[in-house]
Amino acid sequence: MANLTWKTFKGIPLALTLVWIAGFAAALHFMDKSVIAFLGILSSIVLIYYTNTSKAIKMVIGAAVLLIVIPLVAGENRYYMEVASQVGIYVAMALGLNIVVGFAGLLDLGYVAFFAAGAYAYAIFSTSQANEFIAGNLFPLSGEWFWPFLIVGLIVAAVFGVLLGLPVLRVKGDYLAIVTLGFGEIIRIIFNNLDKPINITNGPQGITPIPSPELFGIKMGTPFFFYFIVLFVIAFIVLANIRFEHSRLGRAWIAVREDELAAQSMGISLLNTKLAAFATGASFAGVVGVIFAAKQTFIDPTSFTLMESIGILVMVILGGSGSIPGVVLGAAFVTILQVQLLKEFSNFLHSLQQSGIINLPNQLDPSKFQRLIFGIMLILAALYRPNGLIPAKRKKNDLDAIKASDYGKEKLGILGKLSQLASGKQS
Amino acid sequence: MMLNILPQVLVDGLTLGFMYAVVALGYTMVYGILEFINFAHGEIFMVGAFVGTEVLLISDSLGALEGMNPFVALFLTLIIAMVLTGALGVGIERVAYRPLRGAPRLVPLISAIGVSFLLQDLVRFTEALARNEFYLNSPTLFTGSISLGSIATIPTKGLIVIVLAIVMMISLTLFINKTKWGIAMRAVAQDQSTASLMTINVDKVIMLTFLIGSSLGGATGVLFAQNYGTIDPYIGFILGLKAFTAAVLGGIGNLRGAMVGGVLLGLLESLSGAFMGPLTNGAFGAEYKDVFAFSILILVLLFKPEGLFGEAVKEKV
Amino acid sequence: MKKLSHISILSAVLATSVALTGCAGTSNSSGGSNTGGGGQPAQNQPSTSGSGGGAATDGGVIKIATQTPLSGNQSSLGDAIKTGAEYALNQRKEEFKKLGFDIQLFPQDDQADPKIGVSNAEMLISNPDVYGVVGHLNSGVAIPSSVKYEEGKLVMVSPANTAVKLTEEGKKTVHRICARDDAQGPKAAMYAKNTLGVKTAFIIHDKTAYGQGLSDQVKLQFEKDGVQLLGYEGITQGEKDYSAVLNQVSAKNPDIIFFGGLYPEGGILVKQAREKGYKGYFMGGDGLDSSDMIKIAGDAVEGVVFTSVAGDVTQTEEGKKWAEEYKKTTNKPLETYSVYGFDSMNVILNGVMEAIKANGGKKPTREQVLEAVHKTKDFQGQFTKVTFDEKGDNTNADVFIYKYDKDKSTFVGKAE
Amino acid sequence: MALLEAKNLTKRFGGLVANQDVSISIEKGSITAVIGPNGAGKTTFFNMITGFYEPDEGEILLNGKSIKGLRPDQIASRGITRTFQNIRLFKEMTALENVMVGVHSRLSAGLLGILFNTKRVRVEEEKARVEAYQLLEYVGIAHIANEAAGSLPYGLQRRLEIARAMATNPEIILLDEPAAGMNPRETVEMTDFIRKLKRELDLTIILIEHDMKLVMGLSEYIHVLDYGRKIAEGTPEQIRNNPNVIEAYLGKSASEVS
Repeated sequence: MANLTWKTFKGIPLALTLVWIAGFAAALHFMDKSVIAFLGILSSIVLIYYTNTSKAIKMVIGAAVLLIVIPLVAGENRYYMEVASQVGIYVAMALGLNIVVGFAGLLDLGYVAFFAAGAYAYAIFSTSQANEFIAGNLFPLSGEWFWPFLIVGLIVAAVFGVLLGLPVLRVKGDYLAIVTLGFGEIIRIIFNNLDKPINITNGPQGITPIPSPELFGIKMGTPFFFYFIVLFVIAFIVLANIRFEHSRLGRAWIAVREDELAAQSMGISLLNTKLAAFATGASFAGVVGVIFAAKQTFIDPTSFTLMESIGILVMVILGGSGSIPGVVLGAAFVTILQVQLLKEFSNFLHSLQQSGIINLPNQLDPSKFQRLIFGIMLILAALYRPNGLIPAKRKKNDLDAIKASDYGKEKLGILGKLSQLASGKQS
Repeated sequence: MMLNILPQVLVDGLTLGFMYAVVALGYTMVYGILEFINFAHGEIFMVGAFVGTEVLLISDSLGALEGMNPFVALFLTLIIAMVLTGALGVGIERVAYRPLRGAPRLVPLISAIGVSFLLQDLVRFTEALARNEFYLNSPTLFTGSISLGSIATIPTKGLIVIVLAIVMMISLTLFINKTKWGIAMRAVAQDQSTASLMTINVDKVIMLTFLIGSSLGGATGVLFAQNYGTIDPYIGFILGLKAFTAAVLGGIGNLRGAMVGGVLLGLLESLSGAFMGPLTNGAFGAEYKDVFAFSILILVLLFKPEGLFGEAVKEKV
Repeated sequence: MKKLSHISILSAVLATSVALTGCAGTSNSSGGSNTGGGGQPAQNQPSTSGSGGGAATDGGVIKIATQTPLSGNQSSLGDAIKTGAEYALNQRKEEFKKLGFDIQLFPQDDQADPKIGVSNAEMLISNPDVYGVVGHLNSGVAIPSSVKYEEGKLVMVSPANTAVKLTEEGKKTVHRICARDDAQGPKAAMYAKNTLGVKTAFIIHDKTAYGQGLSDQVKLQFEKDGVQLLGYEGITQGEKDYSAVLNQVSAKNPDIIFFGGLYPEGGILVKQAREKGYKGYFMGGDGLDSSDMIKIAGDAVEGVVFTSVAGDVTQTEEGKKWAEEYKKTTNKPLETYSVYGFDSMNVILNGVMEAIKANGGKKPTREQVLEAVHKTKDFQGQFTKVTFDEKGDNTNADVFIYKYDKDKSTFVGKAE
Repeated sequence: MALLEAKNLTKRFGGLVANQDVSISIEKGSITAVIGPNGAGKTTFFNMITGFYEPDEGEILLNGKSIKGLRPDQIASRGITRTFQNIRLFKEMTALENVMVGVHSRLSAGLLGILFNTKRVRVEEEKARVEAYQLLEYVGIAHIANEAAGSLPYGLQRRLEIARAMATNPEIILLDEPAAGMNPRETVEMTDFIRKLKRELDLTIILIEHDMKLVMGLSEYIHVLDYGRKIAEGTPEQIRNNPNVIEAYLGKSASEVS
């Protein structure tokens, strides 16, 4: 089985990883336009994950690549930074959905609604749009408000999550899928129509110009800055994911996913547990929505379609539902495939055509192939990596630490009765 | 004054609803047996529409339609489309779903989404190459209409859609309840492992399910192309979504539920599209018809989580 | 066995993806080496004399991009723009070759998705060979993408974006050759009232920025002129059954249905409306201007009136010849959008040409091209005359009225 | 006063009456068996006690207070827990984590606490881990603490399920066929273990079991269900000699013969 191959695989030697990073960094530095070098740098993160060394060293190298190497060698190329920040946006969203789908096992096809809630929260109040329904001409707000709005977006989306979740989470399984899908569509349609009777979202015309973030008077409108903002948010979301995964709540989520009945008989409230997952996942999408709005400077309801929800779901399942590194990889892979690889491929074919090497009829223009290739990739991935690119695995507890714990000196819980009863009998 | 269009609205709603219903059958059959949302089913419907339209276009250009009884032409077209889409459905199951039967529950969904994208673009490429466009316009076989006094006119093609849909549903019901294979399908839907112990060939039953579901979907595609005239490779997505909604509304896995759910959804859309605007004085217009349909779905599921006709199956403890 | 197959398949997937990246990489590095390698080839390399270069293309590569949806259900429109632009570019290849430049089309698929549009825009501005963009189809994509063009000083000429907002934000790089909604809408409404003599109207739009934007302008004018509005409804793009809304129409029986949207929906709407026995006028904007409109609507297309910003090409003998030529070369029907694409491309190419001349035959900078395009005055395109005002709108963007006969659209006249 | 009292419970599924008028009273610290032929309604009875089904009629009292209509998780936190006939572990989780899930309702960590990993949360988690490990030791499977629950052999899964149930700190534990599928040696071990639970931890135990040897040897009091009705109750000795029971198990002819 495939697992066996992973078990016998000890990891990539540290030296190789470092050489890889150095090589591609140099390549990218000297050949500004080499897509391979850029992808090589990005993929070094995966390499680091599989490197045979201690966790701390991996963290340091990973952070160095993300925070220093990439901005240094790719920072001048806006396109690379744009790709990197888009990858980041999807990674962050996929990690949010991972809590809902991966941990709690709730098939949510309307996830993008929370993304929209965050994006619209910032868009409406940071532009003059809010004057349409709030008297006093208080708006637009300046880009400095971007920072508090990260929190506002989080809260708005979380509230959305609870409000939707309360009724929705009573239905189960695939019924939940269609109900969330329905809610997602309802929200998009409402956003598309809320230009009357009161103009709140400006309907299909969308909202613009949404101000870029500002800090101490510096306008942070370029992809270079968004790269760091997104990275910061991902760090937060990854940390949250890791902490949740092995907490009281994370265990409850997984218990509910594995067996709702058994979970209930363990004293786990289904509704509260699912609501917590829904709200947490939603709130992450809300934060990312705020960033998205600021990055795009314009939003309209076409960015929040069902296809978007499906795309994020694909990232989660493809990467490995419930597996944090898997979801990160899945999101990065799909996003790079869509925004860069397929595009570069069609540009390449097109250049061949221009230079007369191949001759394709216009109907087979390579730029039209993108969805087709994506479709094939999805099928292949499902067939050959059904558990995801990096399957989820529960962390093993350190038994020695448990045995050595101070709390182990006396019997806990129900076993506390052992000593009570024993002493009771003696006396 | 708006009430005078009510009969017409109902007729239109029924026509749409019956198409939803037949496509919903495909979703519900597969779901009943594999507990899996066959996301690509909408695309099979779309392929059926293209196959049917191509058959008609080609025979038209060969002059074969000239003088042919339109019912015969429609019948032949339906047969060809059903055979091809049935085979397509079986092929998809074999290649993209069967290897995934032991996989985590959501993985076949990914595969299905992939198939869905693939089919959309394959059809688009084929049509673009063959005809230089991918919007096809179907030759109209039936042009007349039947007037019900002054209250409504039913176009003949709409009536044919309704009648054929009912015929398909009745035959399917008979097949499921009366034939050996139909009973085997029900057995597999109830309990796969027990059924296989009873020497039922589960693989064959699943194949049969895809064959029937897909050919029904394909046939609906032909009817759709006849009724609305224009098709493109993306019609499967929207209609599939609605049909799936209908299947859930009626109680997924339940054939009767799919039929009722489909018709109900069609009526709801038609009614809300026609009356919501005038009733709210323009504040909430026809653009809210999907909101209305989905809200009804959610309401139904809240009070009857297993859908209108679904059996309240308590999980075995 | 199982293990083996897993590994082999994995390696196959890996191999393909490596191959993919490989291709992608070569594409760009080869693009680079064409121009002599390195980031800004033009500056590094002294150009040969401007005019007498013959067939040599050592002046460098100049790429003009198109950004339109090439996949998805709006791709036929996007493709028309691209094909038109490509046709224009190919016609002038020789002309530029003589100056020592190799002009190339750089077509991008924005998938009608603002996100993709913006990331494409980033790619375009970070590629120093790209000197201009023809695009987009959707204003929702054009507005955020133009923010990026503005930052990269990359001139954009839109063939199709009619949203008022696009040129109202003071972006210097943004230009369009088509009329704005606030020109087209009122003129369409006035034509309906004054010439067609309608008293009651029902407006349907497709809930997109274009469709609703246009419909809102029409509605305003109708209200001003005292035409009674019997309904204002939205429909969902991509659906094929619009009987629900049309039943409302038949109940109210307006003198005219105005549809703000594109021909795939417009064609179906008029067809289904006629089937329901609607006898009044059916009118739309330039979104209905497509040969596919006739195919979709069938016989019902007869009498459909629409406004357009393009004059009729086939009015003149020369234009007819051009149209034939176009159809023969591209193997595509002539669409208004391809015509807009054609003219937009020529506006940019003219700008590039001016800039090259002004720069003494050397490869110009983007700013120079932008300046040149911005100054475009009385440029006679194949279909429309182009003079840009300060905002980048075309002052000559007249509105014309057309009407469909059974199998073609005929020019009615200029809308006043 | 009885610890748990089920009064006149009736549950219907459509036309089928799964339980009719069943009254059972359980004393604190006792081991009680509910037996009956297949389909007699034993598991339905368990499901009503643990809140998975709501009785159509009747009343359930725990310490004299009604728990009817409460959700399963609420009943679990009031001290009634159970195992399942067809073992229901959280298969992907390790054995230790499975038991830690049982501790859930006695922990208090909320979203923010977990996010900021406060001292209280860390202490609480460590205690939960230690407690779970102690439970594994108690049921004798501490050596597989880090194995995925789904990969364990059947016998260990049974024990793990009991350890998980014990982690909820229950007063009453309902065991649904604890020895099903076990060989004779394992059955004896299970019998001893259940006795130990009562003796050492003062647990009240209710069990459903088909293995008559186990039932007769272990339980202090037995209730017999047949076709959803209670047909007999009493000590093992009384049940052994009850003609109704023999008839239910062996058919009418058998009772006539004896």
